[in-house]
Amino acid sequence: MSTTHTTVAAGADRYSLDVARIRGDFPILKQTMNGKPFVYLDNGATALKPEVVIDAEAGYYRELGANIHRGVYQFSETASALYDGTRTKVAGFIGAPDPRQVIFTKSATESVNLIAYGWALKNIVQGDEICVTEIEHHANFVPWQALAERTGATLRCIPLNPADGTLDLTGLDGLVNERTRLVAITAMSNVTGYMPPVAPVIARAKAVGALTVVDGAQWVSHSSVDVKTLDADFLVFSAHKMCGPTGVGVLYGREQLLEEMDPFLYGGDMVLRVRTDRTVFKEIPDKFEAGTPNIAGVIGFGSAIDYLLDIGMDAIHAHEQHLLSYAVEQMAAIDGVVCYGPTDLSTRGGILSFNVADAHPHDTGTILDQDGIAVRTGLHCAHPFMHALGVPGTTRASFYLYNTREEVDRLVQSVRRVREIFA
Amino acid sequence: MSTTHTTVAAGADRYSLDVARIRGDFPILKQTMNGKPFVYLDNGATALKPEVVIDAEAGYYRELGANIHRGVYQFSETASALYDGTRTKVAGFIGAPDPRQVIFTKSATESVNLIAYGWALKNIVQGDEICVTEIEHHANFVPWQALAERTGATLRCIPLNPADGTLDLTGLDGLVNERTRLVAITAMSNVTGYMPPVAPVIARAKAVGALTVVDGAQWVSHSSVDVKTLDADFLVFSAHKMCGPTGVGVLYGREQLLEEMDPFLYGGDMVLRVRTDRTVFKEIPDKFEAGTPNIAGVIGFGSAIDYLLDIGMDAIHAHEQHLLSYAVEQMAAIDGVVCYGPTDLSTRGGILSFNVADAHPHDTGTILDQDGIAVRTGLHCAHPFMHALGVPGTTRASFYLYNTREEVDRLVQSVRRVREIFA
Amino acid sequence: MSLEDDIYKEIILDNYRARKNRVRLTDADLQSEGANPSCGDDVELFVKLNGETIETVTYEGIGCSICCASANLLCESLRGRSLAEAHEIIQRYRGMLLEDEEPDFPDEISDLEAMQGVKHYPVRIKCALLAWNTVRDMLEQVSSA
Amino acid sequence: MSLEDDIYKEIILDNYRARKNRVRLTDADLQSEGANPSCGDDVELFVKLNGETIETVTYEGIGCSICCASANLLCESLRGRSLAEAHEIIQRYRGMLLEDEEPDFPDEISDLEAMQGVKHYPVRIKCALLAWNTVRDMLEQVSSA
Ligand SMILES: Cc1ncc(COP(=O)(O)O)c(C=O)c1O
Ligand SMILES: Cc1ncc(COP(=O)(O)O)c(C=O)c1O
Repeated sequence: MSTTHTTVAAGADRYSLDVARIRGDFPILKQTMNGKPFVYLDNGATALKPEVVIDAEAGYYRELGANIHRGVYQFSETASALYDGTRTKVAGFIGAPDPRQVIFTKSATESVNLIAYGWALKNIVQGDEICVTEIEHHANFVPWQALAERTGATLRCIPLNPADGTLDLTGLDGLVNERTRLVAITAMSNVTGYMPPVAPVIARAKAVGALTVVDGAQWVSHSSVDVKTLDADFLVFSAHKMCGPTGVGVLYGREQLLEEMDPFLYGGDMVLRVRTDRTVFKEIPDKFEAGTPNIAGVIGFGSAIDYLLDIGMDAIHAHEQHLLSYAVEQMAAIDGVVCYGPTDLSTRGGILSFNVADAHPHDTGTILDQDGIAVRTGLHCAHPFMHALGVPGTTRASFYLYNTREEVDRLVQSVRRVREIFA
Repeated sequence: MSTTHTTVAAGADRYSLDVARIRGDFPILKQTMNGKPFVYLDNGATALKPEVVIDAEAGYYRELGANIHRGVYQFSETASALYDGTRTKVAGFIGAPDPRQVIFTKSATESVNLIAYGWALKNIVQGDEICVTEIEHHANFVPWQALAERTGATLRCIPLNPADGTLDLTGLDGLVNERTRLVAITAMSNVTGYMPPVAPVIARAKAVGALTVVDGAQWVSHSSVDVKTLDADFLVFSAHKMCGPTGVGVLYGREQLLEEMDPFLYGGDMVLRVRTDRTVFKEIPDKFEAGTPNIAGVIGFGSAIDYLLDIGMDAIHAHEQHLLSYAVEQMAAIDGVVCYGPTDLSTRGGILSFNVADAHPHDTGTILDQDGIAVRTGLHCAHPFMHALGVPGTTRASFYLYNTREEVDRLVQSVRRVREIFA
Repeated sequence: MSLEDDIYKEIILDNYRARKNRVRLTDADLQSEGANPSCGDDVELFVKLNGETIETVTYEGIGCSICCASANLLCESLRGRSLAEAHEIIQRYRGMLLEDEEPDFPDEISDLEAMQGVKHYPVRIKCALLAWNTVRDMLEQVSSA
Repeated sequence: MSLEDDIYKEIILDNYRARKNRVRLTDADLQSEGANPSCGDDVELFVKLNGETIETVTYEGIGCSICCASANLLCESLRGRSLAEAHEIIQRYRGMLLEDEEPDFPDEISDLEAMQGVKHYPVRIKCALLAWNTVRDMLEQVSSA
């Protein structure tokens, strides 16, 4: 054991990132929680924000303040340019051919619902099928379940293989068949960090003429993404999980599809001409952005993207993989700890779900909290997944660019304490 | 002329607010625009933010950072308490009996759409009628128009009386009749500041068993509001128009109605139990708040409410009325300027729409911009209203607690320049 | 304030691990489920009545140590009590956790005082109340019926 | 840089006020509407062709001074031109406003250069382009047909 341990410890030199410098960018990392230096391992829930992002939001309020796409005055014009500039940045970040394919919503959750109301409600009828997977976050599960119920369509579910934590694709051709109109799949599980093979699922969906919705809420924040390679019809994600502000989500869509779709929210700024008897809607993306958007949030999101690009998504991914393998190895050395998810760590992002023998995840969470460590415990908005795993919940540690091996050590130490209390 | 002018100038002493102190709370008021001290008269579009609100948002990112309603650790718990604390503050602000009647959305626009999808889409059928008014903002018009089209219902419209700028209620009993299922009306026009008599409209709606939706986007930010007195089924408004952050809206609803309604957005945090074959939703307000909300925004909104309450909504309203009557009087003295809206200023909030002879509003806006004055020009997301007025747009100056008589003077001076250029 | 002194003391851990009351009653007069969706606690309670007396109470389900320990203590404390006594005990238990009241339980159920430390962990109070709120609602139905 | 020197000069205000070209053609070969929803500019253009030549162009609608002046100048500049010449003028006009190109119009339509000052008011550029983009799209249809 000690040999392995030494090898990995030496690996600290191999950080793909300048973590010390990065940590300086995040003011909250100077905090203590319950009297201990704050260790934030709940990145799967939301990421911390660097100073530049906080400043960009505050800067909008301090220096511009104006609403967008409406005023003829200078501050409004500048605010509009910054808002739309983020759209261009997001398009670049995910390799979208045209910024107009990027729709701002309030969350990944709203983005999925936009597809459900704007496309599916109109196009899916009784007898049709919708296919999801058992490892989805509720955000990419419940909207489809509700839609199936509303339309009389049938919901099918690609199952988990509980033995190895991967998706069981053996029945794919039956689950996605000529009745299937839409296939929804996550690109990275928020429970285990598992990145299922979306390519064969998308290929099969295309073969039967079904639309594809990819949940990138975890994936986009942790990997280099190219929507052209992905070749899905829709991709959804949230700014707050990628160092951006809360209250901003993204819907990326295929251009023609977005153009054909009905609007979702109706109101100001999405119409060209309104009379009491008829209304002409604007083109994309305006058609989908009714009302005053989260202007400060979108502007802050632009800074988050600059920040992440400056560091490099591949380097971030490598860093997380490094922490993940270190953590997996350390946890394996603790008697009574069970880790979930595929053992092939190359198929995973930096998320580690585990349980400590007799201790309920909630108890583990409380003990870690007392040690200053923030993790998520419970069902992770993925009830079907947990049900398939057959566990009452897990404790989840999830890593991001600012986390260190020392923080993993503190996690491990605290987990040992859980083990002792519940021995 | 000079007499009147003197009298009114002396009125500066009669400010109901300590405007000098208030101005110090808004960092943006120190800015210049186009080289001139910034005069912000576009409050109808969005309000400026005081330092305390900017700090509350930034403080969440700097000191808590965590997602809400999910973690067992301290920072998440504190963030949840702040988030839900704003709900209690909002309930208090509008006199709602129970905080659970306050649903956070992303905007007033989303709030209206929530009612349309969550209640109306299920309950309104062909042959039913929906009644709106001709003076609505698109946010409270287009969703109902779209819904009528989708369901086969008929859209009726309480007309403007173009002669005096009021609503013409003479035909009310016919427009709201036993086929009417829903009546949507604004409590304050964003074009003229006119506050139509909603009481008789709500009373008539109740008499025929129709639900009532009141658009408070302008009203709530500028007046003392009590939903018990209002007695409407729903009230919608936006944080950003009342010194709060962008990206936060409110839906207030009657408790029983909210409980009976279908959810709107589906996803995480709004479900009690999800299985592949059935799902149990949470109670209100959670049922309507799927996904990660705009946590920073809602927390900042809490500070905005504290800030406004501290100053007092009645004092703010009085201040705006003071500025409005001063502005109306000054503008009346400029040859060729036409002002819109009822002449009885007691029926109006602090909004003044006008046109300058031959100058198109867009030209007026540009000239004002060059003088450092921010106003809104154009159709104000109220095409049916503008159409009924028969104008190609207006220039709109809208006041808030930090505006001064000196700023009105600068507006008037600049409008004189417009007049000269387009003489 | 240490975890082991406050909430992870022997008495709580013992009640967490106890199996005796963790059983489905097939002949229950009352039966009801309670859940805390944020943490996944989910317990079902079974009550067998004999006139105005609670003959037995059991529970089943999944939950954290606080949730299960409090459920087990509930079963131990309410067994054999009259509805009125049960009501009184439930009130005191809630008062101890929610109103900071000094606990003052009959000697034979003074183990309930062990739950007092949960007060210092606001996130966990709802765990300590789940079974108790569920049973309160169940018994209220009988009283009002 | 003053407003009166840049955009509110005599030549623009005259073109704004001019009524001659502000008329509906009932026998138009081409007809199309363009709108800037953010400011309410909304113009309709009418083109009468004679083979490859633009016999006349007129417009109708509502718009600001920049929008209407540019529409009037458009009518004056394109009347009697071949489609190829029109294309060339439109290109130069757009280049002047969008690419900062030196304007270089034939003498008889050098009034177009008056629009150059709009460049300094980015919000207004779309006003100066509305009619021109609309007519460009209309003419492209004929060329490609
Ligand atoms: C009267 C009125 N209703 C509704 C809205 C829509 O508000 P929001 O854009 O915040 O959704 C506005 C704001 O423009 C308004 O003035
Ligand atoms: C995989 C996955 N999908 C969707 C979501 C929903 O994201 P949001 O809450 O930002 O809408 C989350 C975040 O919890 C997630 O982890």
